[in-house]
Amino acid sequence: MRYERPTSLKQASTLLAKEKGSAYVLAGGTDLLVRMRTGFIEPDLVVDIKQIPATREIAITAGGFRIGAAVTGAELGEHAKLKKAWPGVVEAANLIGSKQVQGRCTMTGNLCNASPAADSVPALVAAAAKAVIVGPKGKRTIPVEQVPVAPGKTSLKKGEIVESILLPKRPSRSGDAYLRFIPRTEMDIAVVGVGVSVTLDAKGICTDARVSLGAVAPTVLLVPEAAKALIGTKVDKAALDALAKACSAACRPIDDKRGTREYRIKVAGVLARRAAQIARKRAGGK
Amino acid sequence: MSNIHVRTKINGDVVEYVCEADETLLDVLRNRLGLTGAKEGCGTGDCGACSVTIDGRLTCSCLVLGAEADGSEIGTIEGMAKGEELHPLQRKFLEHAALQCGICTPGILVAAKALLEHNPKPTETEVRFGLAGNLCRCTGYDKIVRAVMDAAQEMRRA
Amino acid sequence: MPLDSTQPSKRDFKVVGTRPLRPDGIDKVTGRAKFGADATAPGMLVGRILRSPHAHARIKKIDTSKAEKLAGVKAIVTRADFPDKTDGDAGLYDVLYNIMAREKALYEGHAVAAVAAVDAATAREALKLIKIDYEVLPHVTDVDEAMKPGAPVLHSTIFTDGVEPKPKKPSNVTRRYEFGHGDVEAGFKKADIVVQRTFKTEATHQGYIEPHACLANVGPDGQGELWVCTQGHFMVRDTCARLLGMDISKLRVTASEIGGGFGGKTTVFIEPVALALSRKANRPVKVVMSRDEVFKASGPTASTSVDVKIGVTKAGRITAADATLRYQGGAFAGSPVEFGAMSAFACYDLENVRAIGYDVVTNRPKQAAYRAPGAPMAAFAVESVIEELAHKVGMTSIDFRIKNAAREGTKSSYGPTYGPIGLLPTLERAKQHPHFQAPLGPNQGRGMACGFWFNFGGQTCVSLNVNVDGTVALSVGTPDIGGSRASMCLMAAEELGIPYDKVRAIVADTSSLGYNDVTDGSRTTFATGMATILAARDAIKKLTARAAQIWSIPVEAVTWEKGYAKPAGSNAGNFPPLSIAEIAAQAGATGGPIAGHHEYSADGAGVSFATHICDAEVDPETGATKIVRYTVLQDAGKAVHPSYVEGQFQGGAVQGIGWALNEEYIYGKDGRLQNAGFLDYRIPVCSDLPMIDTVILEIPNPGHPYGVRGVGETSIVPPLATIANAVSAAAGVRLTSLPMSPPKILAALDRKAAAE
Amino acid sequence: MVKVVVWGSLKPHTGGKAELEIEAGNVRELLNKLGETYPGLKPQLARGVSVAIDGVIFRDGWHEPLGKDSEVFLLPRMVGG
Repeated sequence: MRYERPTSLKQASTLLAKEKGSAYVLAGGTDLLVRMRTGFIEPDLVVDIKQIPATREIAITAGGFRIGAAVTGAELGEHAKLKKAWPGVVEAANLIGSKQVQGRCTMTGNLCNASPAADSVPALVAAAAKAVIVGPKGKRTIPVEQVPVAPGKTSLKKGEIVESILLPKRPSRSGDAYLRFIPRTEMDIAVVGVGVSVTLDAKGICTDARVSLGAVAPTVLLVPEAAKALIGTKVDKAALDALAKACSAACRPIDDKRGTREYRIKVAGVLARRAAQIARKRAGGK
Repeated sequence: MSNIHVRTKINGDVVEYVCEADETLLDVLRNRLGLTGAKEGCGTGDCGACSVTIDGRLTCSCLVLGAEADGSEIGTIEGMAKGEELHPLQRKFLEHAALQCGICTPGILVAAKALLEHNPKPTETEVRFGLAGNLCRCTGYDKIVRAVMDAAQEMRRA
Repeated sequence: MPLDSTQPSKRDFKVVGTRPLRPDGIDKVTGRAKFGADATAPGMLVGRILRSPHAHARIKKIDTSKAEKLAGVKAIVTRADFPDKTDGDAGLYDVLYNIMAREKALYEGHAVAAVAAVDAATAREALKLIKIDYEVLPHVTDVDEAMKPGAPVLHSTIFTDGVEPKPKKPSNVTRRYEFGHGDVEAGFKKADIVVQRTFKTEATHQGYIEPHACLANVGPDGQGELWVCTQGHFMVRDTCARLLGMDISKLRVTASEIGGGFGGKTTVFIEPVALALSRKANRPVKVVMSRDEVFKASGPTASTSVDVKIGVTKAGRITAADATLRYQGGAFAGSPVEFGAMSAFACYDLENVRAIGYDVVTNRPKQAAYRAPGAPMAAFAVESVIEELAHKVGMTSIDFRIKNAAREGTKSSYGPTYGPIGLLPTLERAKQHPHFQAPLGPNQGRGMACGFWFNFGGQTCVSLNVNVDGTVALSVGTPDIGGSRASMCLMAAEELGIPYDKVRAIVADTSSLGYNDVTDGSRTTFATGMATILAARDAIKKLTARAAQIWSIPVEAVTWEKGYAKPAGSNAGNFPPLSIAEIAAQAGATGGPIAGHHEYSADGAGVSFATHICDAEVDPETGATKIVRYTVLQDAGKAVHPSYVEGQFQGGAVQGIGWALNEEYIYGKDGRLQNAGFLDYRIPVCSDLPMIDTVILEIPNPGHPYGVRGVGETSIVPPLATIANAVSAAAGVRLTSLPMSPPKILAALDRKAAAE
Repeated sequence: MVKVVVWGSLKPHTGGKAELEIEAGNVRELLNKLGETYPGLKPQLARGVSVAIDGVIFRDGWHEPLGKDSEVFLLPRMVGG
């Protein structure tokens, strides 16, 4: 295996593009090293992108926030403005692994690992986040939900790297939340994850919403029907019931070591209801 | 396989080593540098026995490549006591009998130190969540939590 | 064995019962303590083991030729390197078969070959070059499935023992056990209420944080050294020497610091393999298991299926109790079902009782002991039914248990009549405990259960050397898992009348001390402790004789009091008392070094009881359980170092919490373990738990000079049932299958709602 | 003569009896006589047994005396974790 530590995205992209064997991007490494250790992958090249300045910063832009690919969970949690604007996203990112893992892991890594159970991804999807991708053919920006295409597979082409994640600017009276279910209180992979983002009007009526589910299908799902259940309502009991129903209906889960099909379908609705209530409260609703 | 030359500071001392590209920092510490205080309980970041700090951030050294540490400052359990003087956490762990077999102890001490640096006055719940990445199978954590809270109190008074 | 019958209860202790710092403490908080994987040797090779990917397969051919040619490979061993030297010892043959597969691989992870190479990468590469020709066979991993006619049979040599007539066809049931007395059928006829249920528990792992590790060094002269993390280095020595055809005296085994065992390090796995590799390579070889290997190829506990039927009168007296227990212990005979059957009803005073046990083999790793082996699963089933009966007769959980509790004079369910035992005191103390009066919140339920364990003594040898400055070096042969060196120092200091810090205890290697049984069976503080006390008494005898020499008076004229030799009376002479240091300073002139020894087979450990109380909260929408409060009450006989006694209570309870709620071996249809890591084998983390309250009762054990009783194991017996009772109370539906994972609880809640 | 009780599933080897009368003064004599009188018990005796005398379980100890009125039980060899 070769280890490279380029200082620009262009160098990184070129290294990845030229490698004839298997090449991987290393940011936090909390997934990559586990996969190497368990023999799941045997890389020929690992490109560490942490020396590339753009990957290390959280920038506040006219459009919102730009979060570099190598920004760690711990750094996200320490960024007061980001936390205030997107508490659900930061919470979700901070749920990944332990304090030890938080010191290294990144949202971009979480996204590119393409696990359907990734904690930060439903929150990012609900937040309408976009991924900025740099590659041999230049830059492109796509919605985050288009990055993972199947468990462990992304839409990135050879030589492409996610440089950063963009979170839009928040309209007033907006709130987001992410909840997951795990059997223990920490250290588990989500059995079900739900991200909800809402915007309310002055009367507390939901004018915009996005709802996303994790661990209930091969990829993280954006559930427009669930959002529809909220829009135009005060996110009251009837709306929450409809939301829960829409979420459960959208699930296409499997039975596995972490949970049963029935369980995931049921709990997706329960968590959606709870997450929506938190999001509503954060948006200033009652 | 080409070896990589790495220059770091470990517990304040300049340390240079050569490692393989796919070698973890944990393996470097244990097998190349003789710093066996960090333990491998799982190798996958699930047990915290290999906890160290890198540039002040708590991390599992099994999830970091040795090569990545170039230019970093690493803190391990071996650097926790200052000469003869134990860190208050080390002392309190002994006083409270917060260890039985002791395999998880170095990792827990490193994690607890990082926790208290971040939050000098943690509640029981904060201690519990702060140490959730460190598995202990002997104690049921009761005496560990007591020791950390007691050390925090002593450190605040100091 | 004969013991000075000091009245333990009346004894006034000076240092025993205090809480000094442990002697190995500094090493353990500074990272200096050397555990299994922390040792190195000059010229050391890395050993790696190739394991079967199949749950059950005939090994037709092993081709190592390519691997042998790889540069850096120094030795390869397979079954051919382990000829059968077990001489008809069936148990030892199973160990041999388990450490290296022979004609068949019997479980996923079964060792099939091993390599020693110059580094880990080369060893890994070499494993890939070993070609094994497998004929995959049908497999079975579930205990009930394995008992069915037509199930894949693992061994053509197993014909169920203990049934009449002896079966003519081989099966997976190795043995049937039966315990009990009275007439259960007649007893059930007298019952007003009968509850009968079936329970299942999944296999769990001891989950010690330190993977198995050893460093072997064997030369062509047949002499060898082994550094190893184990609960019993003498056991490792004797077993390895027999398997490899070595003289026991030529193999010196040193116990490293041990990073947890809980029973899982009471046998050998990698050790004979490392020795064989080292012998073949003529180089030191270190073998360290990965966590994945620990789960797949060490010794988890049994999974079980248990039927329980208990009848009571309206007045709340049990009339009959019956249980059938089926335990699978992996690919070889020896699940702990007999101890499950013996202990199942041991807490109760029963006229009519029967427990039948079946030991079953399946395509899983060979089980090893886990803290009170076999008892927690039986207690889960029995105490769940007991709780249900208490409610049915309209009594409180605790009063029902008190009414039916075993006491002195009760004929135990496994046979013998109890002497003085501590069950009622734990129950009565529990009844008074504020935990029982505390109000419960919404969705919370309270449960309790009792537990029993045998404990034992075992072969023990201790050496106590008095140094010239009067300090004491104590050599014991039982590895220290949870602070036992501190306890030994306390007992030696107590007996000799010197301060605790004047005694230093070490765990001596196998060439420095006589044989010691493994640190297991809650025996160390009891048996090694008693040997320490008796070795100290032996030293005192010699110190007294030396004092007599110094004073030139007869030995009979010297007495020993609180650390000093004194003239027995005014007739003996008027000499100022001599301290140990003063006597030791003259050792050379008065006959040479002064030492005390004791070697014996310790018995009289005394059975142990505990009562646990738990409050659990169940989220009715997700089935998630939170342990809100937990209290352990247990008899320790005499707590030598109370902090470490509390630690045993707390640790056992929390392992039980894991077992009850989340821990389980999950097998796929392919017979492969799906969760061989700490990510999905979910042991409790710090944030899952409340503080664990403890109450130490001290009802002296007449079999120990200080009244000590083993405490290590009993604490894991009640939790499964305690938590099941709490969760069932919170959920309003009886849970009968462990772990009570959220999907199981939610499904039970749904079934309840559908029924209502 | 001492009365010794064996556990239920050993009965096939003792002619269906759970309670046996054996002439033995100590544990060693008891185990030897049991093996001689009931050869079917030999494999179990070889695997290891414990003997409970008046409520106290002995895992080792040939020399442990057995009184005429002693309550004696044969039990599986104790193990622990």
